[in-house]
Amino acid sequence: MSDYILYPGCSMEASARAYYDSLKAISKPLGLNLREIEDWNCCGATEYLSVSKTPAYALIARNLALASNQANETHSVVAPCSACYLNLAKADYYMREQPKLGKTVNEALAAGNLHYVPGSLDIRHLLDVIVYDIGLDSVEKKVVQPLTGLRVVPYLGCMVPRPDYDHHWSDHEFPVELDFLLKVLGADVVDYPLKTECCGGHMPQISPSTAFEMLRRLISTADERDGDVMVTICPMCQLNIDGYQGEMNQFFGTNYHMPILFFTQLMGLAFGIEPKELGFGLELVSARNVLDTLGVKAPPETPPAPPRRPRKPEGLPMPTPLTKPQIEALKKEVVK
Amino acid sequence: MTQSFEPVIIGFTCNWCSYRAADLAGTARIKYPPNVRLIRLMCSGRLDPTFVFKALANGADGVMITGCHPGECHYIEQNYKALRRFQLMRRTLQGFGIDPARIRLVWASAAEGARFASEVASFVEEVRALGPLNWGKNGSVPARAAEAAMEKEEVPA
Amino acid sequence: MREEALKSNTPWICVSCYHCVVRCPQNIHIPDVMYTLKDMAVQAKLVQDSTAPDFSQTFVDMVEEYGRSFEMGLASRHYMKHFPLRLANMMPMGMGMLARKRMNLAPTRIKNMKQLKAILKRAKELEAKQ
Amino acid sequence: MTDNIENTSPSDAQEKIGVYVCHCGTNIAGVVDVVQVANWAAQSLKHRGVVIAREYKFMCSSPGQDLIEKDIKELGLNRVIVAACSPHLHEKTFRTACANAGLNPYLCEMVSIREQVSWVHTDKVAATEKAKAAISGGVERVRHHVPLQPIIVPINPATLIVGGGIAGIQSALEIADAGFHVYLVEREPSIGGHMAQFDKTFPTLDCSACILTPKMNSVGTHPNITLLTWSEVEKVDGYVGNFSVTVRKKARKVDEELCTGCGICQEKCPKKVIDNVFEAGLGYRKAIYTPSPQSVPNRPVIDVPNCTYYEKGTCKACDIFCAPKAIRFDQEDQILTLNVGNIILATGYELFDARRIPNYGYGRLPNVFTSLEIERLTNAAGPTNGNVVMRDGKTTPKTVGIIHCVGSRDKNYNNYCSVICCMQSLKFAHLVHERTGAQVYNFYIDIRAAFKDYDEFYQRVLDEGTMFVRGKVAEVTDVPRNENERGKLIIQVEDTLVGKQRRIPVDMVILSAGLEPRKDSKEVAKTFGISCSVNGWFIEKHPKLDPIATMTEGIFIAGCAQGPKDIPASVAQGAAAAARVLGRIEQKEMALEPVRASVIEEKCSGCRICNGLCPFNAITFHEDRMVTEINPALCQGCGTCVAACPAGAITGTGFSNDQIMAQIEGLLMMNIEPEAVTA
Repeated sequence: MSDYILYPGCSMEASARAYYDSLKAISKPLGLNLREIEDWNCCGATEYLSVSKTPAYALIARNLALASNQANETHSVVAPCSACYLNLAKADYYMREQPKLGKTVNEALAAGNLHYVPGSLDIRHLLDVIVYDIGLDSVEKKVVQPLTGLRVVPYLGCMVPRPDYDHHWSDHEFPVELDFLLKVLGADVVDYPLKTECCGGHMPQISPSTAFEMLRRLISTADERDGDVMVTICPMCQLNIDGYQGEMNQFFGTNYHMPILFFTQLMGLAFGIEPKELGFGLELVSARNVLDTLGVKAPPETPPAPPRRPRKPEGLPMPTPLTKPQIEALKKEVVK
Repeated sequence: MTQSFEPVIIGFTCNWCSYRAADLAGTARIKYPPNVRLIRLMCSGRLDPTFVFKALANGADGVMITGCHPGECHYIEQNYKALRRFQLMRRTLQGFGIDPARIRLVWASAAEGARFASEVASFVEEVRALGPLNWGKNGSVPARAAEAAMEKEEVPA
Repeated sequence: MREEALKSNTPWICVSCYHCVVRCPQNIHIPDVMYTLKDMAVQAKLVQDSTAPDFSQTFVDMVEEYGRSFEMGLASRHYMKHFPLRLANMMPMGMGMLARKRMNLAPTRIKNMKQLKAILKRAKELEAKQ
Repeated sequence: MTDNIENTSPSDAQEKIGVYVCHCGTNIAGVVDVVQVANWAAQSLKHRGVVIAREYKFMCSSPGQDLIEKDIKELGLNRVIVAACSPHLHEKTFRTACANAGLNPYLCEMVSIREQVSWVHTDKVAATEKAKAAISGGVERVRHHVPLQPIIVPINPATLIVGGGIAGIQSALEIADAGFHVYLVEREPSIGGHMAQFDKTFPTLDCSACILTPKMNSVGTHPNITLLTWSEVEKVDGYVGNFSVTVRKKARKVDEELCTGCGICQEKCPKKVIDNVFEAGLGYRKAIYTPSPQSVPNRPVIDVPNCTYYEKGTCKACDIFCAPKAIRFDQEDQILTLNVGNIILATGYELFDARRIPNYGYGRLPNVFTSLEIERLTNAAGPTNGNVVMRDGKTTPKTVGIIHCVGSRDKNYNNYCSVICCMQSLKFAHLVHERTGAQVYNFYIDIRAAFKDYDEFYQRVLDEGTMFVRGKVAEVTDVPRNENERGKLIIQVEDTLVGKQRRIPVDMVILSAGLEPRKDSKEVAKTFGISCSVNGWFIEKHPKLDPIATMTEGIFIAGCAQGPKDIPASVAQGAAAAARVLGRIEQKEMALEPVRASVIEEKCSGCRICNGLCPFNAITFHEDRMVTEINPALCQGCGTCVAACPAGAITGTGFSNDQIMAQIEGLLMMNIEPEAVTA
């Protein structure tokens, strides 16, 4: 049993219920013991920082303070929502790096008899925890229903791999963690070059046309590369691509149907958990096709979907991609 | 005395890096306060802690020890020894009831004239803030005692 | 120049995707610059025609009221004000969200609202001091 | 207040010290009141052995030196203080002057009042006081000086050159042609280095092979050159004039004597391997191979990890077809010991790994190439016989984008400029356009085309119709936003001259990757006892006045190992290093500073604290007598052991405890006494 303090974030209880449900469903087989922060509050998303600094950090720091009070054997706070993850990490990082800010924020916290020692918690994203703490091997062991033949588009959005204050990720723009995880689940992972492009964030509320163009790029590319389903690690991304896909189609007169699920939902499926426990059906762009693809017990002879770019054996050889340790090694060189 | 306190600082430099940094500061005409008086050693590893206590005991208000950046020592690794001795000296100074901030260790490569100058400037200000040391004069700790104490100290390497 | 910068809507368009941070050859943290510009613009009351400041403000109000974000309230209030015409197109989505209970009709409120309010109050005082 | 220094340290008569204060024109006199300083020295330092103090416009001039020599002869001076510039400039000058007058040169001490006083201070009074303090320190120090003899070491005329690139080749030929022996050690199976991989060289576009191959051959055939390819230096002992170097000659598995270089083995070898070194990963070689047909020596090596025989125990195709029976599957590595007097390091560079910038897509997008790959593509002897084609091996690109400064001038990777990329990119622009007629775009931050005929070449490329976009490329993507971007690589960039974002669709992207130090440069530096910059480039003795020597006597550097540079610069530096070495060899011996540590056995308590301190293994402990001894030949004079000896049993000539203690006292007498009086 690995213990973590959980910061769910507002959307997990509303727009991203499917994420929360599926997380609860898979945490048992994964041996994840998640304890919610008592009486946590909103992290302020990207909005509060836009209005004023100190209160925004104080808002975030309240959660950190509450969490550190709860911290006993574990000091790891896991956040499934990327905006929350970023904000918690950001507050912790800047309170560490700028003692002055740390002091001011703690003065504010004092008004609520709270205090947070910067750096005393380890802020992690759920995917990070699953891939690096639990480990792909133990995940693989739990797979009973491999996602064979399912063309999955891995989509992380921007705020988890960037700016990556504490170097948790293999890369800022093309991290491999989600791909590896999905491969382990038996899915046919699409090489998706936009995996860390922005979904538009609050754009649909601010400048719809801009937002729709951003969504179009993401969805059309996923579609062109014959993805059956997009899978994300971020409630905001899911909401935008799922919720606004219809409006986007209207806007461009297109007719895309690209369902988007949370990676935890696919993990659940692969673990053989009932779809309804995993919050299937909560998406607006129906992901039935996913279930259909898998519902049919994939017999071994079903040919896996053809690779998108058939590589001819002749021609000039390609350089081999860097492995994680190589990347780490190279990074260390630059880090002074 | 009414006029503002001008600290006297003894600076130990390494022949290969920091002494050349000082030369470079000169040729580049980079200005720094005249409070520092330099002594050339072949290597920061040559710095016998006794020198530092001698300097303080004889009226210096601060001592600046300079050497090559870690990994760039002309004698491969002797600056690391200087680093360790520096820690020892700080401890010993505390033992004498002297603020260890009165000695500063600075890495300056032969190319870092500007850095050398700015380090001197900031150190002079720091020592000025600490005020005069007057060690071994008005009978606080006699200079010899300091040296004697040092000789007893086993110098680690 | 200052006014020009603070009136600009660039910072409000920024979705803080942090691409600039990891690509900047000079390691400049551009999103933080953007946030600071936004804060300053708000302080200086120089924010110009952009729905973003409003959205941010509405969001903040909700959070300060309940301690949690309240999408339903936020969405309805915001769209009514800025995109009344879009509501028609939005209906299917809104309905869908409600039907699937992905949007709560009533806000959730944290238990210790008193504490949070106190903290934010102190924080604002401190902010004002700077 | 300062002259009030009666009854300080006991005056002692046996020293007769002369103090000489230099004006250095106005360089010193402009800030320091030299006349006052001289008078003060004459008056106030009398009781400390100063018998004469003079100031003069230029002490370093011959009349200046004559002053000193005259005084030594007439006043019988036995110590000399020259307060002038940095000892690194004129110490030699004044020591020679003393020697000419029959005084041991090491009884002369310089005090720097220019670099350390007049040039860095503005307050004239304070500067003058500081100058006095410095002289006071110097006087106290010099009283403790003792006559020393320089250490004379013979120079072994043989030279070791590490690295067989163009720089190393140049050095080797210069020295060998002068009639002295050279050992040239190269890690790869053949010499030639990166230059051998190129097709054309900027700015003249003459063929690289045509100008390099003759040089390579004369190295291979030169009677004075022992060529050790497929070999690496493992250990370096000794010091200037007398290094003993351990070299591992890796097993070629081929008898170099018997082999005729006919090449049949490479023909018959069934195992194809991607050549990541010479062909930059674009081409194939066999498991037994020479990097190229022009290889020197023209002797193949067996790539053991890839050879079928070592894998399965069968095959032996090479052995079967080898007429002279030169294949030696059982050949072992050889360890050679070379005795040389000087060493030249020309270990070159490595290309920046473009996969580290994922948004440029190298390794992910097939048609993104690195500069070295393009060198091979354009090379007539390369994998495509000089046809510039895309990764599929046949299609000719219609539009090509060349991205400059890849991994250079970027705090995320290397903050330095790699110097050659601009010119190399211009070269590619020309070659690609010439071979394919493609439209070429250059994306640059600044064009740096300094040096002879370089900017002319830039103009020429401009005239050829190459497009130049000023801006750092944000990303290279294969995600189209509209129809005419479909199937292309799109280069997203801000055109900073227009102030607009642009998306330029191209067929092929060339990343002009920067230069990096060899991955193992820091270990190499450690092996040879020289130092590396933070980036990993070898540090030269002086950035301007001595970019060839290192801080370590007898070890010189040439080519890109010292920092990014192009071929002409590498050749020049290689030749320069050779000239330096030849100078040394001609002198047959050289004098070293007699700065050495030695143990006074009577005092040594045998505590062994010093034993672990010497990085040069100069310290040995005699179990029988329970005392430590220092080998003066190995001692480099850092003095760390002197400082560490708790018994004070180790003395360091030139920098003895007495001398430094005295200097400290001297420096501080100035300010301590007056207060003592008031106290």
